[in-house]
Amino acid sequence: MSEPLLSARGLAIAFGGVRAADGVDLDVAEGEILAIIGPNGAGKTTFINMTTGYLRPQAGRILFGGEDITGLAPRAIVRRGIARSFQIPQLFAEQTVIENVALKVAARRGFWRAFTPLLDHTTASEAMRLLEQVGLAQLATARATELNEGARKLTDVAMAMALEPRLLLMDEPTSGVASAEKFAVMDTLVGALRARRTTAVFVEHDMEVVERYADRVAVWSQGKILVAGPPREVLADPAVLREVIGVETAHAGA
Amino acid sequence: MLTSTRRHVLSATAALAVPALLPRSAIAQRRPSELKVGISTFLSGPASVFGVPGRNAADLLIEQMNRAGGIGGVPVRSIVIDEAPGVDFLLGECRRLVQNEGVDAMLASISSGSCLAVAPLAEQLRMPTILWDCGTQRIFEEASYRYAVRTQANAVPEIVAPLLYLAKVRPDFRTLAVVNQDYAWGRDSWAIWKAAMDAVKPGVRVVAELFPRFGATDFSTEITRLLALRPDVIFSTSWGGELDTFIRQAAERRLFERSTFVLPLAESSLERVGKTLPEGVIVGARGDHWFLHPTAKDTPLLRDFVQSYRSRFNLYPIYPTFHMAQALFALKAAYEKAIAANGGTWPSREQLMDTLRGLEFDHLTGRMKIREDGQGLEPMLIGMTKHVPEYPFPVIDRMVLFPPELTMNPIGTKGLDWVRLLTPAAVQRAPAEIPYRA
Amino acid sequence: MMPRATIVALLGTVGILAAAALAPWLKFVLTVALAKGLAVMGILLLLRAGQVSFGHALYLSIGAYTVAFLRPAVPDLLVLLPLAAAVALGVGLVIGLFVARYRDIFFGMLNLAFSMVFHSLLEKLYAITKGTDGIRVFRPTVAGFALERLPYEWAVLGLALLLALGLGWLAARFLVSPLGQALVAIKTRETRLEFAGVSARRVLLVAYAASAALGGLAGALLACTTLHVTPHLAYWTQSGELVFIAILGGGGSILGPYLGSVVYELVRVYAAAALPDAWQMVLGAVLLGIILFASRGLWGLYEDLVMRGWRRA
Amino acid sequence: MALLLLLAVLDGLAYAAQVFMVAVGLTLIFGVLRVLNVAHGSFFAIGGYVAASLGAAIAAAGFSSALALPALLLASAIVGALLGPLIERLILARIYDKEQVLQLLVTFALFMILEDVQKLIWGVQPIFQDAPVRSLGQVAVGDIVYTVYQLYLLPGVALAVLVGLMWFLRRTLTGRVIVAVTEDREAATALGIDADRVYLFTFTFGVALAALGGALASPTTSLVPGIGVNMIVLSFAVVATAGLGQIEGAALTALLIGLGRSVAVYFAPEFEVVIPYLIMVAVLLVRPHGLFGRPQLRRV
Repeated sequence: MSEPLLSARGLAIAFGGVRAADGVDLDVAEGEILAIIGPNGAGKTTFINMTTGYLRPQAGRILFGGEDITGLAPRAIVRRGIARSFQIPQLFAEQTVIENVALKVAARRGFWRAFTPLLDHTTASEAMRLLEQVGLAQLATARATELNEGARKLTDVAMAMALEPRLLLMDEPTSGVASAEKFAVMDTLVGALRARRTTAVFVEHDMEVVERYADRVAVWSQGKILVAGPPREVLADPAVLREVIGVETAHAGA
Repeated sequence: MLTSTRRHVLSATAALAVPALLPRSAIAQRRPSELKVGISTFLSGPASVFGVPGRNAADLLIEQMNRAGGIGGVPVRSIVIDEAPGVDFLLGECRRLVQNEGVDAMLASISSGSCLAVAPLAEQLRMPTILWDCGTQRIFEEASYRYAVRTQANAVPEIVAPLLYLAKVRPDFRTLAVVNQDYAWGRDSWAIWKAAMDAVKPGVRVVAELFPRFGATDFSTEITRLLALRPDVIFSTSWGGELDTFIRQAAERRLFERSTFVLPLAESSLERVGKTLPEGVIVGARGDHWFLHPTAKDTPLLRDFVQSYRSRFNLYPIYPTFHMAQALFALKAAYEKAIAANGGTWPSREQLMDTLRGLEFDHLTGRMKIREDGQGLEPMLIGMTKHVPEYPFPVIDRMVLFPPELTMNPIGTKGLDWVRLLTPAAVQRAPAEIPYRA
Repeated sequence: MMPRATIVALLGTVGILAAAALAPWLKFVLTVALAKGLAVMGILLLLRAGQVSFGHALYLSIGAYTVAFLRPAVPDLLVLLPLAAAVALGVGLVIGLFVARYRDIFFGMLNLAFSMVFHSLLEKLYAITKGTDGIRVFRPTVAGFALERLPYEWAVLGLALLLALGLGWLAARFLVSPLGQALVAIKTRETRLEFAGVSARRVLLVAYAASAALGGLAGALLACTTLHVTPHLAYWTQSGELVFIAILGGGGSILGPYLGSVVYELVRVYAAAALPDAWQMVLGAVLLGIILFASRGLWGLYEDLVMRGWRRA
Repeated sequence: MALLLLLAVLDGLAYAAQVFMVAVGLTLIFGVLRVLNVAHGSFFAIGGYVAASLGAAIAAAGFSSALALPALLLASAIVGALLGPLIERLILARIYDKEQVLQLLVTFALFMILEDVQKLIWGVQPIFQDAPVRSLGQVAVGDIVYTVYQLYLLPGVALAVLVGLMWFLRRTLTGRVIVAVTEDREAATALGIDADRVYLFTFTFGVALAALGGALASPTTSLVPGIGVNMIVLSFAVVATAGLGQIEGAALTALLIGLGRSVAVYFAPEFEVVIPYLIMVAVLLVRPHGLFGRPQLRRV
């Protein structure tokens, strides 16, 4: 087996008394799409936050492409090729959709231009291409605040993809999206990822989505990885059913 | 599209029309129907303590003047502007007065910074300008102006006179502390005092140089220092609210019992601080004026002025009101002298300025002269506080009127250099003391 | 959008020139207004990032005192102005390295602190600066020509206009560039910028240095207009005035600062003429009215009134 | 030398008390409303003027000068009760949803208006009403005379205000609601706290505290036009140094400024003016969110 793209070893972090991560080991192979599932508050988002440099793990190491990126600043990690999207997308509210994406394109291609428009020909056409890939081309000139939740999620992902990351971390890409839309959103999204051969990790609560789109699933429970493997196997595991999905379904029903 | 463009043009014209109505040039050799005088003074901020009494005096005197036929038969009208917002605003306002209101003369400014900025502008605009209250000696020492004169003395005599007085009444003092406001006047006046003191009374030790921030409201730390240091003399050229505060706080903590105070501007605070200011404090008035001036207090001119000023503003006049009077009296005297010399025709600006230079004129407390360089020469009234039953505040006793020859540097010299040439003998040349008379 | 702004800018230019020709005293007031407009444009850059500097009078006074100190050695206006801007830029870079780490009240107050320290230096170093009396600036030459008062005044006004137009055009381009757009991003969600691999601190530093240079240039123009500089230029009320004008004009367009600045100076002049004892109250009431009833400033008001009419036409 | 240091400390404490009284109201208002209130200086000045007028009225009516002290409190209550609700309801409440800079500028506009209002009501002549100081007499430390008012009363009142405020904020329901809003406005509103009432109350209280600062200063200093201007910058510096809305931070900052200033006056008078700013820069260099400020959680 070739060396994993991302490799976490012994990650630990606690908030107050809560151990969000307590010795987590997790590998992500180049090109795969990995889903992380687990009960609410288990520490899944914390994993993304640690990997992107927003939180510093109290113990353990994170290797990316063989390089130790533990505790680097978010900016430095982004430059190494890790991008993320957010559970609640907070777009740059005063700007249009295409400007939001173009900012990220510019961040990659050469940001320190002071007197040429952000939306110059190359930046604008690349941003537009990204929007086409996520199916938002017709909303390009809408203000970020005017979008519905699905479009906001997709914009957020398009922004992350604009950085042309080797690894994309997505925090609940379908939460808040109307259930009628969720497969359409995921189809576009995963299609775009596959087209770009981008490695991706996404945190998800919706088992249908996980089953349909993930290559592999890791179950996060009580600060540890309970089990990891192909969706069919993992989702059939009785321990997982009890620990995670049982809680999940009960929760969702409430 | 067409309509909207027209609307643009219209609104632009409307914006232009307002100022366009205003300008008119006034270089009148003909006798004007009205003599417009622009006055810049502090109407806001802490220095309005002086600025507003100055403006009030102008209002009162101009009314009186107009009742008596104005200047050369022409009624006078004043336009007052506030110098508080700073030099850029003041210069804009001066231009407005000159180029738009068409004033015939300017009476400029209390702040020395304002005067230093206005005098060159007066030159450029050929605007007859009387510097009516600012004190810096730099103006006529560093440049010569055709269109600006000053109708009062300057910082040099204002500081030298109290020094000579102190050396005369307390020849034995050995230590001194200074508490001045931290701005140009505070620094300037201390530089003059120090240089003059080293010449007149060498060997005095300066035990503290305190320059509390301009606008300070609390001097308790400074007062503690002074109480501990026990200097023979405490010198302060502070003024306005800060001087009042300093006097009150010093009195409450019995600082006056330990040191002799020299307060060259305290005449303007006497009524406000009342008898909190003890007897025996050396005070000055920035010139030859006080509402109980020893030689002029029974003249009808001063008596009537004090009476009408009091009845209108409910306060005794203080030095800025006298300075304003000097400026207005000088203006009137110069116009009338120039008209007479002109055979009755109205003088040009240049004739007016030529007449002002070398002019001798009467004012509320006597007669004074404007020197050839534009600098006014007036005696300095210095004295000592005394409590009397007639007034609820201290009066000035043991007054000495220092003549300009003794305290003012001659034309062509710099004040700060000149005071270094003073000798101890200067103290002996001081005129005799005049006691307070009820 | 852009061509309309250009039309308005050109109309404004013509208006200013016509007003200065018809009413000579306005020439001075308008030159001062344009100079301040330059500094306000710097404030606007920072406002885009949601940051308010309460100390930009520092750069105004640095520019002005640079002119005052260098005038004896460097006689020409066209050399003095870039020199002043360069000095302010240098100081802005150094202070910017420090203050760009801070946000909101801390950003504002640190700027205030630096300007107040400089203000007291100007007053304290009496031997060098002449304290509050200030320094007289002799009329500089313009491109080698020693001009008389009138042509000189026209030259400075013309230069101020050219600078306002040229730098306004540059600033407008800056605002739509990636850096300019990133400023807006700092205001809405700074950490997101970090997750794009862009240093928010460095973006802010660029804007800060630019605003410092604009402030210095404005101060130099003021010094060359008033021909007398005093420490009052560094006092915090001057900084407040710049922010005041920025809000009055409105942040929606690069023309806002100039519109605000011209209106501010004119309101002040007319208020002072009508009510010499209460002009502050008039200015305060105007600002209060603008914020309460037209919070996008005069430019916003203009857009609402005129542009809407335009669209209808 | 020991005596000198003691004197420096006494002076510093007395000055710190004044600084604290000037800044505490602003700190409170800023903590809750997040409005940097430029008009604070006006409230300070008006408090002083009203106190002086009351004092003069008491003296004119021939009442005992012992009444002069409670008159100071009454003055601040009057100013707070009159101006606080008026300004909060009529002006500030309309702009809470706008950008912070607009809120700040509104108070700047208010400051300009009030500055001229003071001039119209009280004129430009310095006003001095020192009956409260005189009624308390003097006390000597070594051979240095202090006024009881300055040495005991001012620091005493400042301490009382500090302790009282801490008790109020920690132990009373209203106080804890205020703290909750200071710490997390959104969360507090989500919990169903009526933010409007909290704002109204806090602003009024803050205005009264500013007025109290002015009233307490009025017996020791001349009230002149522009007296509020100087207070504004000083209290801004205190708020930033202290950390957002931190009353204890304001007290500690005031203490630092007071002691720093008196040490400067004793040993390096040239630096006196810049002491508050040097302290602020130094503190923010080490603690970027102020002495007692906590970094607000960066939101992603």
